[in-house]
Amino acid sequence: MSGSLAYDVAHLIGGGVLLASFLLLYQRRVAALIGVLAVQGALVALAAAWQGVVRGEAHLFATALIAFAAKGVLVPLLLQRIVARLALDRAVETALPVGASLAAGVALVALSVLVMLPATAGSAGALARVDMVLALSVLLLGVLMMATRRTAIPQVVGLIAVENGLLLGAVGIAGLPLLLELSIAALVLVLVLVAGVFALLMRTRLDSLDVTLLGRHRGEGG
Amino acid sequence: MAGIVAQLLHAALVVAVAPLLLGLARWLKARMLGRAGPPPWQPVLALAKLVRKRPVLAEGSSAVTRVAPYVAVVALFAAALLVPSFARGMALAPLSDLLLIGALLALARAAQVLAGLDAGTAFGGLGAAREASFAALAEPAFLVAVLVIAMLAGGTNLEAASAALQEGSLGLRVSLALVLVALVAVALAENARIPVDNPATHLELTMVHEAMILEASGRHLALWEAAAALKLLVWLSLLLALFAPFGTAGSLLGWPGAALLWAGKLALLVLALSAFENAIAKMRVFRVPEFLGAALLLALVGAVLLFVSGVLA
Amino acid sequence: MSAALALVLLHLAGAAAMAALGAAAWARWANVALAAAGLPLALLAGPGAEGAWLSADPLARLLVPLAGFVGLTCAVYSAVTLDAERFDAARARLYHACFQAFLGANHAALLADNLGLMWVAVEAATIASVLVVAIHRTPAAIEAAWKFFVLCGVGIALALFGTLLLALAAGEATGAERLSFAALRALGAELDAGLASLAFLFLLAGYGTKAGLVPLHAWMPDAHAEGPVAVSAVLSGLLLNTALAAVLRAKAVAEGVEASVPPGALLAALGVASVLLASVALWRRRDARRLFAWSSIEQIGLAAVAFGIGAPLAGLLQMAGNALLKSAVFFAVGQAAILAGSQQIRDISGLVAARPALGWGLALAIAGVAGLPPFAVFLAEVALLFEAAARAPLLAVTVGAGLAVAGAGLLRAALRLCFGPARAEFARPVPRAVIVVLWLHLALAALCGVFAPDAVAALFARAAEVLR
Amino acid sequence: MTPGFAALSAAFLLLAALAVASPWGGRRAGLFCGGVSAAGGLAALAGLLALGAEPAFWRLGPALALALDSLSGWFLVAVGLVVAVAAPALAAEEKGAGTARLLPLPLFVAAMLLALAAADGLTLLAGFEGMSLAAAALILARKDTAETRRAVSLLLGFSVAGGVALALSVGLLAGAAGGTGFDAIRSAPPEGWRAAAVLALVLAGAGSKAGMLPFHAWLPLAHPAAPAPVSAMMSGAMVTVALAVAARFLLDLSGPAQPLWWGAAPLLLGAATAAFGALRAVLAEDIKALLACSTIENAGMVLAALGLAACFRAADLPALAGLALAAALLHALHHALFKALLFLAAGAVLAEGGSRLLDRLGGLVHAMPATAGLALVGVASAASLPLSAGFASEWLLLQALLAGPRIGEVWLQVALAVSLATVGLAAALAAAAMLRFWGLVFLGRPRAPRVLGAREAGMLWRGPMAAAAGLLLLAGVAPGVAASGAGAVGEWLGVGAADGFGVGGGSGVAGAMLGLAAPGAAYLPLPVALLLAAVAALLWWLFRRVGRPEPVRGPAWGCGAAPPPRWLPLGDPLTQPSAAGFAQPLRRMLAEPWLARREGIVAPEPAAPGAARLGVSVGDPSVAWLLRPLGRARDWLAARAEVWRDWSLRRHLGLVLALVCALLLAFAAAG
Repeated sequence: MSGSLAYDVAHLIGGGVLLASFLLLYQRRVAALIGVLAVQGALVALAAAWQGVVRGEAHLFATALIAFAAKGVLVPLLLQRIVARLALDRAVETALPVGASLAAGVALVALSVLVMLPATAGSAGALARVDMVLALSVLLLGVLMMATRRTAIPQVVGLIAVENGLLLGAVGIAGLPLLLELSIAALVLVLVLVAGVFALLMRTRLDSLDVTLLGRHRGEGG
Repeated sequence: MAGIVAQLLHAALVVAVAPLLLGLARWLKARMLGRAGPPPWQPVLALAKLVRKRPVLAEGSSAVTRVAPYVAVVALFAAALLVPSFARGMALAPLSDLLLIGALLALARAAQVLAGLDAGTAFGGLGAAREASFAALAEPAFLVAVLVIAMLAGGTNLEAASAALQEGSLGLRVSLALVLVALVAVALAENARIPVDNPATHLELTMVHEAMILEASGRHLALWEAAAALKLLVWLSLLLALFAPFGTAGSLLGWPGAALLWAGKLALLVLALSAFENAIAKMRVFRVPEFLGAALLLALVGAVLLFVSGVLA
Repeated sequence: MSAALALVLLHLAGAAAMAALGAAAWARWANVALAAAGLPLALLAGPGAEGAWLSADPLARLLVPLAGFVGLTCAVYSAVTLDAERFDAARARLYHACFQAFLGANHAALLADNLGLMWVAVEAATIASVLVVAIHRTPAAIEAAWKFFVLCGVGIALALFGTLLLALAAGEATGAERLSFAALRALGAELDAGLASLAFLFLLAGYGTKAGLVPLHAWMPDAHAEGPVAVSAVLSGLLLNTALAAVLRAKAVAEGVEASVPPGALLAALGVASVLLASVALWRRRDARRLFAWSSIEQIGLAAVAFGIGAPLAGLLQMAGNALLKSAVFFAVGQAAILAGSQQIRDISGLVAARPALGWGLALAIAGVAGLPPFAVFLAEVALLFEAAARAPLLAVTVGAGLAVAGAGLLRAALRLCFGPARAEFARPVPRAVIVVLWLHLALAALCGVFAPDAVAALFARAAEVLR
Repeated sequence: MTPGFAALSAAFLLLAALAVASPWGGRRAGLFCGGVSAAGGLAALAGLLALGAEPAFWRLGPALALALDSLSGWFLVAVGLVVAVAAPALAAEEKGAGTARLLPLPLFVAAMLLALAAADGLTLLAGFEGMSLAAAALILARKDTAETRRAVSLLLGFSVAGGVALALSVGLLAGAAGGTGFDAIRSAPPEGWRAAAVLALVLAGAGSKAGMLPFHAWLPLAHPAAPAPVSAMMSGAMVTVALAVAARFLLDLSGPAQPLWWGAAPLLLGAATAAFGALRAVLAEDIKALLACSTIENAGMVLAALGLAACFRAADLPALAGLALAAALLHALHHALFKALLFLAAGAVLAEGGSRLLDRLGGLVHAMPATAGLALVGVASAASLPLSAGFASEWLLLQALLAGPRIGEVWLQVALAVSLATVGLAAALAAAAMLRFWGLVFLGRPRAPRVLGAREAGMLWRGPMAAAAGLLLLAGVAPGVAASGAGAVGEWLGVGAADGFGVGGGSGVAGAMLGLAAPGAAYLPLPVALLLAAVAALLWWLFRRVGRPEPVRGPAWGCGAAPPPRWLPLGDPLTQPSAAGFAQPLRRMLAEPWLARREGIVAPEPAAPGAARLGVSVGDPSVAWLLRPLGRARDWLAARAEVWRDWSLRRHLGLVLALVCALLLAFAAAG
């Protein structure tokens, strides 16, 4: 493959993941939210696979497979089951209006470009630099999503989006020991399991997943 | 040797002059008001009578009532001995220190305050409280006055200060005048004279000095009266030693003349005191702080004038 | 197989065993046995072979034995007071498994030479402690655990990104050397300056959340107050020190390069913020364990300031002192809460009158945490004030003011908790083990403090060299 | 192993042994207190041996370093004597209680000795804060009531703040010197803003422990909360340690070349503290609070004397600097002794008379003549009556102040005149307070039936009091002895010239008669004593010749007061001089602006039969102007922190995001 094609495809997939993050911010309904998350997971797995193709490292394919299985399939299914079983309210309550959160997202991307490009000026090729910029953007967008959603499930989705950004970044760096990627994937699974447990508990105890309601139950009163 | 003789003569003179001063003051005040008044030596007669009478002690009183008068007289008599009168270089000259004299006065006052409290009567406590309060207000003025004198004479030894002031090398200074007024005010407060306290009255609510010796009788009362007389003598001779030291004899020959001059100066001072007391009424108790506060300010102004004039520079 | 690896594997195996047999009656003593077995290994853990993933550098040789000891005493305490927690079989298994998992992960994090492995270990320790905090399933416990999970999840993600950047900054070094702390320190100036200092920012934000530095501290007070007491002691004693150690390793690497944003200043800034906020927030606390959680925030803030202005000895003394004294305080407060049936300060008083050994132990521990001699925290705070006054007087005055306010607040709490007329509910006997453990901690804190023998002082000095 | 070090380490070992043995001491409180007293004696011996000797230096493990030089030697003598005198009395107070409760006592004494003999900043602070912690533990171990808890929280709060201030000042000094050891600090004295900051912090740190204005509010509450012998050690020894620390920083560590304001600040603050403390002592109604306020007054005087010594050294008048230093050292020693004596007397009165309030005592001289006599020796010293120890150090301080204007600066001369007036006012008020204390407690008629049951204090009270009184009489009549010791300290500090006016003990007439000399003045107590004895003999001879009829007893005259009614056998207390009554003139004259005086008549409702009551209250301005505003500011900040704490999880996540963005922006900006 010529260098430019590899770069273009990777750039395309990375752009796709970033777009998915923006879509996550845009969603109003929980089901759609989980769908977009699944797409983002798949795209990240694709990016890993493409990196494997470009650099010819076998373990990247294994990572792509695990990522796809975890983030593309398993996580959305678990979340769907949790949402269905606990009959949660369908709408996503936002603390910040959607327009404003999108604008904030753009600002965050600009910030990560402003920061990451000069920082990575000295090191490896254009591919790694683009990947790092995208990774940072997806990470910041994920945290923005957690900070602007009131209910538990969107916050967990935000957290998983952050993990996706990290995986995208990790995949971009050549020569990272496999252990790290495996652990990232594994820990995502554990995160979701734990989140599920919480959702179950909150549901049985508090009849709603509104995180702000939790505040009243904090120890030592309001 | 001459110093010891001069000291003994001074002691005899003090014993003789002290009671007469009070009598003279009372007699002069009476004469000025057109009354005959008791003769000047009346206090001597009173002391002689009281000394032989049997003292009556209050039931609750302790040994303090019996010991305090002796302590007061001893302290004041020692103070009187330390203040030079007619001769220089008396035996006790190295001991005569302004602060020590102030302390001996304080010792006498402490004895009197404790004696006042001993019987446990209301007026004893009242007098003691006022005496201690006035002393607290008079002390700062006295110390700043001592500061001015110490700066002019180079130390607080009364003999040296009196000699330095006698030579007049320092000339008439405004600071000394201010300090004189301040010390006069302190003297009036200490000796319970008219503006601060009325020595002749027995009106309970106004008296300070008398209230403390209310329970005293017999020889104890005699001692308290002697103490009051001695205190007046100490203050007057202190004022003379500092502000009118002229005529103090340097050598043996000049002693008789100097002694007479000293007695004359004392009489003049008592006359001034009597005139002043007749001219002014007693102050309310809670105006005394302003009176003594003014004395302190005058002394401070005197000190600041001295600093500014840089006599030491 | 090096002692370090054996230690970690022992605890992980223990966790697996506990997951199966945790509910047995003897499980609590097995837990103690495992922790006891770990202690000699912790003491023996030495520098690993070249390129080994687990090796104890001087910093770890100070913190691992400390963690081992505090872990052992926490195990003993939890064994003795387990009945008060009223766990059913499932929860007992979960509790013991997480306890052992936490110990293993914590030791792994301290001993890890590879920063990636350190990240995984810190993440595992977090997950273990989140599960234990939520074990009581009361609304307050759930809220605390949820906040703990979400905030630390974000923190861990930021730390991971920082680790990635560090790997990128290592450039052409291949394989495990990319993230080996020793190798990165050796590279020093050859690291890519921009990336390394950017990586430090993320590592500070990430591990700073775990260490409870203000403004990332929101989860800590509630997490401390809701789980079983052994968790609070473990959180204060072990997890905070491990997180701060991770930040210090990142700072050591970042200081190798000529960084655009000075790492020391950033760490000191967060430290000062922690000291000031904690010193004020202490005064309004009504719950005893939250009060001492805020005191932990203040102590870690002080350590951060010490490391920030370049006084590593003071910082290490602060960490050791806090670990020993704070866990002693939690043991005593936990026992008092069990007797009183509530954690509110107004329900606990007159301890000295009712149970003198427990009361005086708690009073001395709180006085030690407030910075009174002869304990290690006093030595640390005085050394910090000396260095700060010499280097940055304004900072010193601010930190001094925070210290005074916090000290006064803690001592007021000590007077309320420990003194006053005896109360009936404290008449019941206290297990002897709690008293022994409490006074053992006080003795050790004094041993690291004013009465430190030369060997202990040397240990601290060598550890400080690593962070110079 | 210099002899001084041997004695000091023996003292430390003995204290350590006592501390270790105390839990198993069983009922032997007497033996235990005796041991502590012996340790105090050893410390005093170590101090004596160190005076004038070559300073010696040792390390005690990696953390602590000790040094025994003349300055620490002098204060070791003072503290050692107080502990030696006060400790046995604690056995009387304990009356066979277990020694476990007394565990903090040896730690308290050891911490004080550590603070005095410290050779570096850390050891000083370990001792400085250690003694507060031990004192707090000692108070709470003995009596745990709301009042003692409040006193202890104030004590610990101020000591933590003071410790922080001292640590900062050592840090500032060490910054220039490159090490916190005192030898290193001495080589690099501070200048400019650093010197000003060090002075402010030292005055705040050591001053607050000594009760200096405006950090004195805790002292009249904390010292009375302890049992009397412990109060004696707190007021006598702990305050002396604070003054030693102040002297260490003011004169020793900061080097000779400090400017004039370096001494002027402690001088003015000390004088103001003295007057304020004496005024509060006059108004106090609880005997132990009265003595605590008197401690504030005397600490103020010592601080003023130290400031004056620094001023003279700055104006390079070494002889006068030696005079002022001698005044400070002597007054610190004499105050330690007479305060210990007075607190023991107060303890005996409390034990026998059953109350600490002046209005519930009175007439105790009949039941407790020995205690009254010994207390009178202490009162004489505290009121600085002639021939007393207090007067000797007072005389030196006044002579130093009188010699003050020899410094050329006019502003300082005016300040000296004002502080002379203030010190004079303080001395006179102290005399009034002490006479009020002794008069109302021992003289007059009992004001409460409980007092009738009083018996003479036990041997364990009178023994220590007699020892202290003996020392005071010795120091009063022969101050030259102590003055020569102070001269040795001056020589080591490079403050006084050995031969000059300096300290009279050495040279000329004063030396021969163990008196005190000053520029142009001398105080020779022995000849004055002989003079007074001669006059007394003369008077006694006069009255023997005249004949002294035996006095007869009768009802008190009191200007015709009626005999007391049957149901008030002791006479109506209202007709007795009362504590508030004695203080009323001064309260009205001086307390108006300073102490927020309030006097109000509480009249009953129209038909109610109750009597109208005169409500008199005096407030401490430092509480109103310093402690309350600080408390309000802290609560305001705490409220702000509470608002932040109650943020939802979402807002905290926003905060994390904001922090990360801020860091990134900073990174981008720094490029």
